Amino acid sequence: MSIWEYANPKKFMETSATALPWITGLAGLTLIVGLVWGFFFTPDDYRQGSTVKIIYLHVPAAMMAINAWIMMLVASLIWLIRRHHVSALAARAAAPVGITMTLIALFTGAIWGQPMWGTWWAWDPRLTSFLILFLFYLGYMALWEAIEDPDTAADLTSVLCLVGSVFALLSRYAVNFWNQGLHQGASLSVAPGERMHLVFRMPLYVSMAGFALLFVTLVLLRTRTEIRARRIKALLARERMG
Amino acid sequence: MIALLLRDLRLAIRAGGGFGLGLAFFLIVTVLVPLGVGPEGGMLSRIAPGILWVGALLACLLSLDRIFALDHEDGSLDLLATAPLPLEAVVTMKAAAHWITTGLPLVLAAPVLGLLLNLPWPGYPWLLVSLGVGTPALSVIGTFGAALTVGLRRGGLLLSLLVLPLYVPTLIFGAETLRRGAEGLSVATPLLMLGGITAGAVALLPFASAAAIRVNLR
Amino acid sequence: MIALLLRDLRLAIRAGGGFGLGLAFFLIVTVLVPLGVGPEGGMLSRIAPGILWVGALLACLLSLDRIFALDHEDGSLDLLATAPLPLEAVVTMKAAAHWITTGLPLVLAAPVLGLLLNLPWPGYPWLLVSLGVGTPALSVIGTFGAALTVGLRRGGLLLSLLVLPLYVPTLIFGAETLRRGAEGLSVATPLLMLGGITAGAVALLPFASAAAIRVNLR
Amino acid sequence: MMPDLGRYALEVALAYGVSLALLGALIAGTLWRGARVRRALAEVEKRQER
Amino acid sequence: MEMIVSDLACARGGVPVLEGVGFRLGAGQAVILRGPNGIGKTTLLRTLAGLQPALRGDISVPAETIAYASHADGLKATLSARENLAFWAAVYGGADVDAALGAMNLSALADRQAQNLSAGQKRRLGLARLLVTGRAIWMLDEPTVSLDAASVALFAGVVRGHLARGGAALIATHIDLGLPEAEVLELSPFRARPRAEGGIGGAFDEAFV
Amino acid sequence: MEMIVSDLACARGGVPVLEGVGFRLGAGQAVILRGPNGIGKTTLLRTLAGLQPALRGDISVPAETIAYASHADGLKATLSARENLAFWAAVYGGADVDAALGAMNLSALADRQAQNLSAGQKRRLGLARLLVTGRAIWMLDEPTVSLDAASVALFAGVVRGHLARGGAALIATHIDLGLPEAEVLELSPFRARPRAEGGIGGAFDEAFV
Ligand code: HEM
Ligand SMILES: Nc1ncnc2c1ncn2[C@@H]1O[C@H](COP(=O)(O)OP(=O)(O)OP(=O)(O)O)[C@@H](O)[C@H]1O
Ligand SMILES: Nc1ncnc2c1ncn2[C@@H]1O[C@H](COP(=O)(O)OP(=O)(O)OP(=O)(O)O)[C@@H](O)[C@H]1O
Ligand SMILES: [Mg+2]
Ligand SMILES: [Mg+2]
Repeated sequence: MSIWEYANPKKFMETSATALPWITGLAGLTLIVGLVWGFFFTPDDYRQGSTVKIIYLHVPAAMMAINAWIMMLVASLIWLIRRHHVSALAARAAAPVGITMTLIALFTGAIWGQPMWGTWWAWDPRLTSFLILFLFYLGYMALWEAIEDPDTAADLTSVLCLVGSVFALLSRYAVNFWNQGLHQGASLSVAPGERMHLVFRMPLYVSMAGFALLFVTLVLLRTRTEIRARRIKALLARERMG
Repeated sequence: MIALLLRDLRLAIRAGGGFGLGLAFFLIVTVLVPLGVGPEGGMLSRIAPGILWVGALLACLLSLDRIFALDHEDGSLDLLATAPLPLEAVVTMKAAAHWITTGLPLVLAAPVLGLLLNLPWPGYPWLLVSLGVGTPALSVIGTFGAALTVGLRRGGLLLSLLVLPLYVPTLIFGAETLRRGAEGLSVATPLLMLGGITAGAVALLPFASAAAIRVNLR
Repeated sequence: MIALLLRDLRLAIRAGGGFGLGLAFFLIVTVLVPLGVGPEGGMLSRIAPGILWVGALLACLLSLDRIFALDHEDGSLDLLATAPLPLEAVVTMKAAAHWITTGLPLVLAAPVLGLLLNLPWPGYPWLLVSLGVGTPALSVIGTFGAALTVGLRRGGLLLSLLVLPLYVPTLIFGAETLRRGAEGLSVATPLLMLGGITAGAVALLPFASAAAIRVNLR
Repeated sequence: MMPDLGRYALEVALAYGVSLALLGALIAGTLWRGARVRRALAEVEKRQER
Repeated sequence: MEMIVSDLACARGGVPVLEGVGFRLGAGQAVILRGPNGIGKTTLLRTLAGLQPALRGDISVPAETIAYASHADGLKATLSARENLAFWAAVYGGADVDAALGAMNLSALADRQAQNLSAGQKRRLGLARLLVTGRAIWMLDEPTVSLDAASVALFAGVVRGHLARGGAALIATHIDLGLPEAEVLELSPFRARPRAEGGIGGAFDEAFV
Repeated sequence: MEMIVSDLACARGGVPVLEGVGFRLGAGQAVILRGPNGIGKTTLLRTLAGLQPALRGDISVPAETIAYASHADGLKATLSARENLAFWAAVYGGADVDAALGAMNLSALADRQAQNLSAGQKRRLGLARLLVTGRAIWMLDEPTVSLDAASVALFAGVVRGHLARGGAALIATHIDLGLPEAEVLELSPFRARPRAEGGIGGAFDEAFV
């Protein structure tokens, strides 16, 4: 049995129905453990004070915002190459989740920036490229909404996702070139050269797992909804044909 | 292919073809900004490179929906798709016509608007160079956006939303080239990047645009 | 009359109605300007009032062609003109619907964009006030422009050119109010002028718009 | 048992508040649309069986 | 309520197309306009409906008594059939929407979005609008375009009902509507002559002679 | 050059509308497509012309041998009749524009802008385009809309000339074209059945059963 079997909507509906309760439970559990641990049971950082607690929202959300786009890219490619409808619908389902994650990263970052950098917003490369990612999500979702025919919409949004990914990478490089920036480096470290202490890191890992599982749960739920909506459309069209 | 380019140019020049409207929009944006920002020359000349590029970009943007919409409405696009021209050639010619009717006039008019914004003297050659190198990318990327939205009724605003994020790298490198040029710094890196983006976009995007049109005609 | 307003609002909110696109455009323009101008906070905060107003104005502008064009294309405008509503009421309701779907969201979203441009703190209340007082004028003036160009194929860019000069006084006084507010100066004079423009436009322009539509339907 | 957030209490609370609100809205939206579409599908399927 | 039109001349794009048009349309009466493409049927109906001024001539009833239905239906694609009709009912002062839907055999489709109606169903919805206007004189421009035979008969029945209630109808059409009792007005004799032959000029020509 | 279509199925908006369509169209032969509104004539022609993929089935000739004329004429309002035609001639490799204008009785109008042509003249110009394509198989979607009787006859003559030169034509129409020698293909029997009754499903439905 090949993995493509799951691209069959019927098979997908069955499998996801059995898997969903487990994934949902696990997601809820890890998310609550991670956030409660992070919020209630971590000490203050000696420089950042209690604001380190924001990291348990900010970093997982930022990660998932990027991962969601990558997932959409992969799903779009699968649709374009193998034309599995579930994969197109999964890409569509992931976009609202991804844009919410982007928003969370932006908001928590902005709130964090006020005490740390003394400003809500700076045109730092990381921040700027996230804002641009937000615009990409907006455009992608708007294109899905604007097109009547589902297959046409799937094709065009997939092409947009492909081209958009290339330009998102280019933008990332461009803004880097344009401004050196204030934002933390890409390692899990708070100060340069110094790895974040385990007390902070453990809950962060749990919380990251929680966000990832939540993403999977929501995408599964939304994909199921999209498949049903699609089926309604097909049935109604047939009804109209008489 | 040349016939298509000539036809589009001729249509743009005939009454109602919209030739010059992009230029007028560019003019108006660059006039509005000093009105909104206030007249202090020192500040104007510092923001001039950015405003000129943003203005050129918006002017380009607003003329994008003409690229395919008119041909789609009157049925020419169907006929072009069944004609013995590869669709990739059609979209390339469309982008070229858009550049000649919109991008090129913008480049030529920009120095005058630079005066209005107190662009420093060393900036003028770089204004021409950066716009000259960058606007073809704007046309090609815009053609892709127009291909995605062809057939949507009044898709103009959606088109802007789709295309603007794609314009970001061009804008950054273009404005950076111009700013460095105006300040007398070396422009090599951003100009190379700008050229690279244009070359890449011109070489690859027509395939994506043609695919989008094929899907939309289906 | 209320039925017309409600219908227009409902249409705007339904899929494809374009609600939120103006907002997205506003967001994009305010993001582009720093990308073009460069990231220095101090300069950004000085040009922020002007850019915010220019952005709001452009966002308004780009949604104008929807006001009558869709109704004209599907024939509703003919039917509305023969319905027992004075055409003046129709255009007023159209302008009101445009303001509610475009102007109001712009006003509400502006503070967030103010953050992006480092607008100084004292500016925020005046951002809301100046846009709140000024955007109705933008909608009413824009409705007049849309009435003039209804029926022209792809009149969008022409519409922009007609309307932009009419927007200049609103822009100047609006941006001036905001700039003075942000610098902690007295805003009385420009705010009064802005209010006067809005009041005058709302009171008088609907007659001109109705006349323009009557001529265009002929 | 609220931890002492020190002088950054507002920021931290705001960050958690906004994020949880956004997540809540996303989850609620997902469930709501899911329920609505499920109901609509059941209706259409029932109608077509007849 | 009798409509009397006398010596009417009307223009399109500044060029006179019809002149000397005269007819009377009494309560309970229907008149069918005929004439080749481009003779000016649409122009005449728009003039009578008050959408454009006449060059010359008299119309005895004000435009407020006329309900006009043009080539286009004025439907909003994203509103349902009932919402579309309810809007017009509200504009014209609240007639019974469900009765109108029923009369045009649209009850089953009331909650479907207009964009999902077939061309003929859209047309029927456009005609249902006439019933909620409550106006006495209907001016219809090719009302049966894209209707199949059964719908044309349904439409003829609705027009008869309107006439029986004391209304009147002026219908431009190329095909047979199944309304044999209606009078036919052939427009060809009223084609505007060039000014040189004694026809009226456009507003601008006049100044030149 | 014989066109053989077998077991063709095509869809519109994701919904199969026709299935099992088969016919052959030899050189010098014309086939007329008939069927009620909405049966899928336009869809079939677009599929054959290569504008959309078929769900199933074979078409023996490549799309490059087919000249397609849709409901719309693809004329540019601000170009003259000759300029419009010259453009298409250039795209298709330079056939004789004046001959095509003459054949459709447009020589007198060659220098008039397309926007100043009447609807019937526009249509004739659209049909003249077929003559400059030099392609063997014509696919025409309601070619005689808004043509008067004389023009219909002229058009029939042009089609006969094309057939005599070894061409072929597939014409969807509701009216009589004056081509009695053409075979008629009635599309009603090919209406796609719902999947439950053995019809083919859309690409997506299939996965659901
Ligand atoms: C609106 C503002 C902000 C945005 C959009 C933003 C965005 C991001 C992004 C995209 C990441 C990368 C996650 C990854 O690579 O996996 C990240 C990581 C991080 N951010 Fe922010 N950020 C913002 C503000 C801040 C502020 C103000 C701080 C604290 C002073 C901060 C601290 C961090 C830390 C510590 C990380 C983890 C870095 C790492 O990967 O090791 N961020 N942020
Ligand atoms: N903008 C215009 N400028 C000049 N002449 C025009 C314009 N629009 C229409 N005409 C001409 O006015 C005449 C009357 O047009 P009208 O639409 O009233 O005809 P009609 O009788 O309704 O035709 P149909 O049967 O095709 O509906 C036509 O000869 C047409 O060519
Ligand atoms: N976007 C769409 N989604 C679903 N169905 C559609 C769509 N567009 C058209 N259809 C349906 O597809 C069918 C075939 O349409 P098509 O245009 O091929 O018919 P036709 O035979 O050419 O009709 P006509 O005689 O009116 O030209 C129709 O029943 C129509 O309702
Ligand atoms: Mg007419
Ligand atoms: Mg058809």
